[in-house]
Amino acid sequence: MANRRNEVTALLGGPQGAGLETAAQVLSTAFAITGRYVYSYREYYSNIKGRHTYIYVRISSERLPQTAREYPDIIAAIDAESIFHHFTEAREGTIIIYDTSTVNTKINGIVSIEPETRNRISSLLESSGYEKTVKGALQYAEERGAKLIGLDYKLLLKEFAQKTGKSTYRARRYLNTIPMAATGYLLGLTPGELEKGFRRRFRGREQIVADNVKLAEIVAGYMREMGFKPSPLPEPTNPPDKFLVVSGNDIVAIAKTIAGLRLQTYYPITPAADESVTLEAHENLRVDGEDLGSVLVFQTEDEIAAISAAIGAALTGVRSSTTTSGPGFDLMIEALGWAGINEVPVVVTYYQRGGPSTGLPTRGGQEDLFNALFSGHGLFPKIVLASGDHVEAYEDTIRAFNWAEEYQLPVIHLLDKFLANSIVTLPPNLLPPAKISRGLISTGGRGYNRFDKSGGPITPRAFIGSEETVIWYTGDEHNTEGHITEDPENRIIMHDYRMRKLELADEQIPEEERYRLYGNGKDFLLVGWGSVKGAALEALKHLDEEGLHGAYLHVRVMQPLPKKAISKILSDYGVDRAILVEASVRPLLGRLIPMWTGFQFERFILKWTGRPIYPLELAGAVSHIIRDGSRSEVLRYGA
Amino acid sequence: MANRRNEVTALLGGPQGAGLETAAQVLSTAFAITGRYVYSYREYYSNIKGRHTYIYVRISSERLPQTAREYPDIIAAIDAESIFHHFTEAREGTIIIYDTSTVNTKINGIVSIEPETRNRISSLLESSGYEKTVKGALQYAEERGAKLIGLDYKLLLKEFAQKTGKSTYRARRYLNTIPMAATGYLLGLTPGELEKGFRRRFRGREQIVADNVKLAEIVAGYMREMGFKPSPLPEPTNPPDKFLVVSGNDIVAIAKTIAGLRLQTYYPITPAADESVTLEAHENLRVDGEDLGSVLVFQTEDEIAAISAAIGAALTGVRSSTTTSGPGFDLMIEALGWAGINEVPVVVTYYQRGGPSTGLPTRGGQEDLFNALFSGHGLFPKIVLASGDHVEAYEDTIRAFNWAEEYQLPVIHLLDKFLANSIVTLPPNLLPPAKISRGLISTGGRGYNRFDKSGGPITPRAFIGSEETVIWYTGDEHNTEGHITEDPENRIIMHDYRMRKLELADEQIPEEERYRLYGNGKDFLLVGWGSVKGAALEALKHLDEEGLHGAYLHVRVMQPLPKKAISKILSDYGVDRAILVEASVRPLLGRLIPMWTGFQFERFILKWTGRPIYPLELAGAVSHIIRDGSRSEVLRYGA
Amino acid sequence: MALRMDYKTDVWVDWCPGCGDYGILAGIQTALKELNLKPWEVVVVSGIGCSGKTPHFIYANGVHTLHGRAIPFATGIKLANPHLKVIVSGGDGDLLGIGAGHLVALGRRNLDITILVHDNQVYGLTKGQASPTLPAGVKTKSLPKPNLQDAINPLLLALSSGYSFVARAYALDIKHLSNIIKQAVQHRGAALIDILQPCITYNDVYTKNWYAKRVYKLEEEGWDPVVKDPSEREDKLAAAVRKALEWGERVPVGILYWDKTKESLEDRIMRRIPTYTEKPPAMQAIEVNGKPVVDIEKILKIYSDYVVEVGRR
Amino acid sequence: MALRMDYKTDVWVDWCPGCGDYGILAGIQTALKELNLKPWEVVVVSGIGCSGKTPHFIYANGVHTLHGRAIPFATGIKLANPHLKVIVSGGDGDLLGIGAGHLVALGRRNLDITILVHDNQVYGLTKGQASPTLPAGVKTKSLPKPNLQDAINPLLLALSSGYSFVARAYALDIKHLSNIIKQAVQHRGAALIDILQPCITYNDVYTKNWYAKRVYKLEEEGWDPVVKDPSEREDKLAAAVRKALEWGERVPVGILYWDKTKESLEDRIMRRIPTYTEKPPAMQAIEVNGKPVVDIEKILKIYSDYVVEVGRR
Ligand SMILES: Cc1ncc(C[n+]2csc(CCOP(=O)(O)OP(=O)(O)O)c2C)c(N)n1
Ligand SMILES: Cc1ncc(C[n+]2csc(CCOP(=O)(O)OP(=O)(O)O)c2C)c(N)n1
Ligand code: SF4
Ligand code: SF4
Ligand SMILES: [Mg+2]
Ligand SMILES: [Mg+2]
Repeated sequence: MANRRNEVTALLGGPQGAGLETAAQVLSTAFAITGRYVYSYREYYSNIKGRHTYIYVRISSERLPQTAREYPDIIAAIDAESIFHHFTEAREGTIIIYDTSTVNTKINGIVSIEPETRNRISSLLESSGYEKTVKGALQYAEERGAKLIGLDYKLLLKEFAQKTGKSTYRARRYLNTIPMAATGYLLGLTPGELEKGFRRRFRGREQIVADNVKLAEIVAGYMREMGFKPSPLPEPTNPPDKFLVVSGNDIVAIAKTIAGLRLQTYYPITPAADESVTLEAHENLRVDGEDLGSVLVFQTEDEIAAISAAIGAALTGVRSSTTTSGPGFDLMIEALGWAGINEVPVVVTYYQRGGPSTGLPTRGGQEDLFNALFSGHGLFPKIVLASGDHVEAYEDTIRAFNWAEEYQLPVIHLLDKFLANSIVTLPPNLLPPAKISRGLISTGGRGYNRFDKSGGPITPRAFIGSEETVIWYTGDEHNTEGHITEDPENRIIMHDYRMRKLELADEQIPEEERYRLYGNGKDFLLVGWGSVKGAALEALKHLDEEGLHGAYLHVRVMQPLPKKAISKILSDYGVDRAILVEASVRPLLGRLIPMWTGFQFERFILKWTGRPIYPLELAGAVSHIIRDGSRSEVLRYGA
Repeated sequence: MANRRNEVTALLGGPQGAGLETAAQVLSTAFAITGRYVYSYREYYSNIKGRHTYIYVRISSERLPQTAREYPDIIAAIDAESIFHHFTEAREGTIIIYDTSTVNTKINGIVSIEPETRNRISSLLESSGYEKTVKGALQYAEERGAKLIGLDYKLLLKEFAQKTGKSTYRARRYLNTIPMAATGYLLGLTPGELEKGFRRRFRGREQIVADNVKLAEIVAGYMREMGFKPSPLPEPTNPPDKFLVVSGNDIVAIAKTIAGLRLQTYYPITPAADESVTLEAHENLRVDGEDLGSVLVFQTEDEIAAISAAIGAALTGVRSSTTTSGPGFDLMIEALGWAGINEVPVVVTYYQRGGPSTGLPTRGGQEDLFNALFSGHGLFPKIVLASGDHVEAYEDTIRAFNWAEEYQLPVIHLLDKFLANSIVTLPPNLLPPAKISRGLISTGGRGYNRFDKSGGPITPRAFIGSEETVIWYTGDEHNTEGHITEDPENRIIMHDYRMRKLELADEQIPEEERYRLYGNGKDFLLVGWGSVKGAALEALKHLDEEGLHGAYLHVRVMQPLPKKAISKILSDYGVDRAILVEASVRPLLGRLIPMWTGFQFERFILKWTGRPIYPLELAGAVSHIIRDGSRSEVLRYGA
Repeated sequence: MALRMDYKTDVWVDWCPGCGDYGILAGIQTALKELNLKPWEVVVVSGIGCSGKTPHFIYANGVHTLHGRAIPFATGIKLANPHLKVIVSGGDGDLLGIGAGHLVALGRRNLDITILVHDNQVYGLTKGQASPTLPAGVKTKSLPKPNLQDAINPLLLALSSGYSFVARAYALDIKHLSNIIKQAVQHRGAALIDILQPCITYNDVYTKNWYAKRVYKLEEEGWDPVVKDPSEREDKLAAAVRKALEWGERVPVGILYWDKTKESLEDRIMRRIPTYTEKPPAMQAIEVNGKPVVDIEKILKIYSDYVVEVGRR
Repeated sequence: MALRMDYKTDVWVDWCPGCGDYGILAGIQTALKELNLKPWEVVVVSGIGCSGKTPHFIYANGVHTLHGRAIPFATGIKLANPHLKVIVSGGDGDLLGIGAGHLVALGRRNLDITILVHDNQVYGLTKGQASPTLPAGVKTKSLPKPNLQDAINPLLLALSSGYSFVARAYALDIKHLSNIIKQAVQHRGAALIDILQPCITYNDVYTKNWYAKRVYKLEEEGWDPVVKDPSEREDKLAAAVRKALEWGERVPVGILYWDKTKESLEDRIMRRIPTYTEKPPAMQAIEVNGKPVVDIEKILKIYSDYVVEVGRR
């Protein structure tokens, strides 16, 4: 097994509903307790039970990985189907942990695999001359350098059942522990460390902990007997004293609480809903007996109601937001225009998933950029920003609320499924201290006019409910008091002043806070946004080692776009070396940039399978473009 | 009165609900019957009764005017408020017809005028040294060359009441006839001609016709007595034998019927609903006893239902569409994505109005271009086209249905309030013969797969309900049968092939059918779309006369944009001579073009008061830019 | 502008002369006055339509929202600041057509908001198309052909959705109407008043004359709508349903159903967030000199279940 | 694929083992089979959710639409081709939450569509949040805290919206269920069946056990739901409302209300467009060799009111 640079990636695979997430959590926690950093990412079908799911768990002794990585070092399969989905990911040295009782399972006998996938894999096995069984797949991998570790899961469970006095039926529930424990063993986790992981996951349920530990010990004993030696990760250099273990959804929930969000509305949707669930579970903000307030999380009847209620709430002065993904956002568009014309600070957290329509609802993508930027009839200002990792998501959440209030407009915070479903062990000190800026606020009073523009585009904002203050709002064009007027000269000012707020933001927010340039190699420039970041940064390093020295331009604020800086950087590299990278079937950032700068990209790396862009495939594509003169590359890694 | 070039423009103004539309219709019809061409355009508040409305009626002996024109030759006011709204539009020779019994009416006494408007007009009168009364306003105009024709409307009505034996209360209902009849008199309409107008408007209600004619005679007699001489328009040169008198809404309804639309869904909204009302009124397609079918018009509970039902209907093979404006379109976005991924031909007729949000719901604008182009999560192909006048609206409606079926995708047909509410007398021979092309159609049968892509991106389409054919559709990514699949390789093909249909359209539809270049002067190039057309073409002529020779690039298909041609033309003119003209607070076509061509505009003429761009103000702005070096101009004509 | 306790604004009321909306406006203003509510404690929320303009004519906070969305906007306002009195004033198209889903949702939540339905059987502001309360076969003067679709009964819908206060009133009987509004506003829970509102311009079927002959007051016939004990609920509800079906020669107005025993949403929230009404979302301090009240150190405690201590369990 | 008259497809049914949806699927398939409908004459329309996948498992036309929008899609299909049998199969969140407005609208229209509500009290596919049929205070295992919002009663809502066929069934009694589906599909008008559907994964409150003890059949107790004459409508409706309120120790299933006298929307359309069913929108020829059937010459006749002849009146 190749422990590349103090780190390792294990893939755990199995059917949905069989405890794979739990297994990954336990493994991650156990490593975190030992001071290792973990980045885990899950792929799953839009299904509750039975379809295939898998998790890449990437563990490092050195630093927090910035992304998941392809070509796992260990593939640990709960079931036969997992082998079929992943055997092609094995390389020289990859360890495959599998259930020996499944070796004769035919791919055609697996009903839960989709016909397209089945046919594809069958053809591959057939054309490469292997049986269309687990055995065939394993041979394929073995002949390409994989090391196979077969365990008889049934037998192990039987032993477990006997030792714990369980029925075989009940014992089967612990199936997920087997490949996970085997992985832990190989990576040098001690039984005590693993126990800590279980204990944390099953807080207070000591029997379950004990059972799991027992099974893990059986597995470890078995592996030891079979002669497999653990190859532990190096000891962590300088580990933090604690980790915040958070998904992308979780870090946003936390950042919102810090930012002062006190009312969140939502309608369930993947991959956004978990953020609200996290917030709700921590709704009472009590610390050491002190009451710091509460966050009201409210499930509405649909997304139209979610955004409308969030806007209504914002009128009373509370920091409010709603969270959704594409289909829900589509339904929010009309109300966002209302927030725009009424200058309401409201934050929409928008997790992109695979579209169009229901599309690939549990997969990812970056195709919603223009929807966030340009949807809505009539022009109104909004700020759109996008985060590339957990720390950015944290910072951007707080920026979103501040900008919403400073410029009195809706802010769309773009994230995606890749980030939402990545769980990291975050040392809290990576999170910079938060500042809250509420913009111009007025206590109102008699004679207060909500849309008085005599002082410029931004009117100090009073809240509905302020003493002696009466405020009107309307979605119609309005006068300074907020009453309808169709007067053309009033229109000229009001409509223009609203748009000027965005131009003001463009002047006031330094461009450097809206993008970041990583690296300074001159051979190529990758241009991307959001979740492209992790893969791009890692690809830079790989390419560096291969002698190709590049840089990565990471765009974080899409509106107002830091166009001067982007324009400058792009003209430094030119059309032949600037490569647009996006998880999209057709470039979007690649159209946005010319819109504002005139720079037309001619080199593209795109991926739209719904799976994340991985670092090595990205590095490979860059090298094709720069070394082999390819103009555009389509990525496709990932089951 | 300056009968410029065989034509004249009369402005009729009065309170909503007082019969102004009827008056304009009668006048227009009367002129049409005499073989004159009429273009009339109405402005009105979002109000049912009481607020000010006005209509420009532009009459020509020569040819159909392409737009309304500012600086009317006659201003005919029903009430005092009309004078306040329009006295500044008078120029040397403008005739103002007003009610002498209102001269002492103070602007402050008029409750229906909005405070912003009142203050603005008051200030103007005050600072120019006039009374803030009708009299003051009239003096203002008179001193600038206007000719005043005061009639005592009360007295006229009294005489009318006496002659017809009506109560004064009932007689007041005919008030609207007075300024109209006076206008007709001045323009040389004979009582017989006017009577024909009345008779057509009040089909079968002979008493009303007779009463109106009586009142018109009284008015004419009075004017004659006062010494006003008619100044008739020249006889028409070569008039057609009939006119189709249609608004923008009507011509679309007619074109849809020809195109084969047989099911239209809608939810009422200004300025779209009238199209459905027109269709519904002609739902039974019976001609000379022959039944040619029917058009079912169905009012849904909201716009989400409207688009969903239209899509559902399209699956059965009917040509279906829905019609809306901005707020309704916002609600349709999610379902459009469904149509996109399911390759459903459906047409959305989208009438832009003043936004954002409810905005200026009865006014116009061109700010919804990006909403039509880019809204919706996840990428899917759609064709977006926009019409600039009635003939284009007719052609584009038919093209929309053809393209929808040929490329199996949603087509958005953009129009706007300006066109919707312009009524023209259209010689039917201006409408080119229609061709219907339904694209690839299959009769289905056993083994039919709706998304079989083996023959390329476009699969022959069978309809739900076809014998022995079973079809599945889903908003999820799907396989050839229309069943859900998340397989990454299937995704690569399906998602790409959908987008390729748009690229195919770009290859197959000649660019020349997607734009038009008018004129060939090299001094400047106006670039615009939609309702900019009429004003631009007329401005070209004015400027020509002033020695500035330009051209107008009219973009008709915004997606796929005819980018090669546009790029070429723009580079011919260069940034200093290419001027982007748009009814928008910030340029949109002006951002779309750089997105695809890299050409960045530096000269802009924009208008966002909700009123149309008028030819003379446009010509003035062009001259400022080209002669005086101005970079951007904001237009503001129109009450 | 000085604060005005007559609840009138300077905005010109641009409804058609004779429109029933004038009665509704007066009804609201009278109720607010008699309840002695401060203008800044009240929020009138509307959708789009003739009815949608109402807030501009009332001197109290006014939020004129989107077509069909008055209820969700109002929901956000009320949830954020439960001390505000929130009244929704909307059209029948608005609340029962495009907004019907929200209307149903509010009922089942029983959040303390009062809904006033301007029931004129037409889409007024878009020129008189049939609204969801116009029965099939009826042809108002604004329709080219008789109505194709059938009517919804707002009272039945409210009763079945869980509203704890359901009434009908007549726009032109301002005293009776304002009285019902007062009681609805004081009621803690979701209240709906279906207000019969003649549209003089487009609806020549359900006119003042039509109503004048038919409307009678429930209370004058001894109707007792009040649920005083949960055990009475079913009976009272079933009786109210029957009453709601009455429409023709006689049209009842008054309070049809009034459940004083049902828990409101606010009550339920308090069970989970004990400080909710004392410190509602809108009234919490979130920062001190730009520093968050809840900083990362506090988060580590609130989110202790997300913290893994290295070397420990 | 050959045409299959068992209404089964090759698609793997990926619901959780033990899910009540299996019963509903079998119920639909059985009903179609017994009604002897051709697969191409039937369209099963769904929204999004576990329930939303149903059409893929049925060998008949299937349209898996958007969350909450199955009814409007179905409406378009049915209006365009009234010869199709259209069945909507949707989740409780789908039809009663986000889609409640459409559900109400269909009722008042009485268009001939059958609605099957997969009533599992949760949002299955998004991992068990409360759906609009989960009562307040109930905590399923998928909820972190007891439900804040109260439940809607689907039967009450259907009754008050104008459905002419309203029933409840139990997913696991396939024979009884399929029988009701058959009658609903044959009924000409809007039909709704609320199907109690245990969600084995997220709902540990309303389980098979819970239902097994409580469910009883209306018809076994002599319930007569049928309105045979319009004069019976009010009584039958009021009785049905009372019955719909029954929930607790006893849970009735069966047909609650069946109005055979009410005009369907199709009937009303025929009054205006006499050729509607004979030549519905989907079955009209619109062109001959690329030439429109209705060309501009014909338009000038159909739209004669828009034509002005020069020199004439
Ligand atoms: C999303 C959307 N669709 C349509 C409209 C157009 N619209 C404006 S008012 C109105 C109907 C008003 O009818 P109703 O709610 O009954 O109010 P009324 O005017 O009768 O008081 C409609 C459909 C809109 N503003 N927004
Ligand atoms: C507009 C929109 N919002 C949210 C979702 C996410 N979503 C998918 S399934 C579902 C709920 C399903 O619940 P239900 O309708 O009760 O069906 P069940 O899964 O219980 O059968 C939701 C909210 C979506 N697909 N579209
Ligand atoms: S149209 Fe009807 S509802 Fe609207 S203001 Fe006029 S009378 Fe009132
Ligand atoms: S989650 Fe519930 S409803 Fe969905 S398939 Fe599983 S058991 Fe059925
Ligand atoms: Mg109404
Ligand atoms: Mg459900």
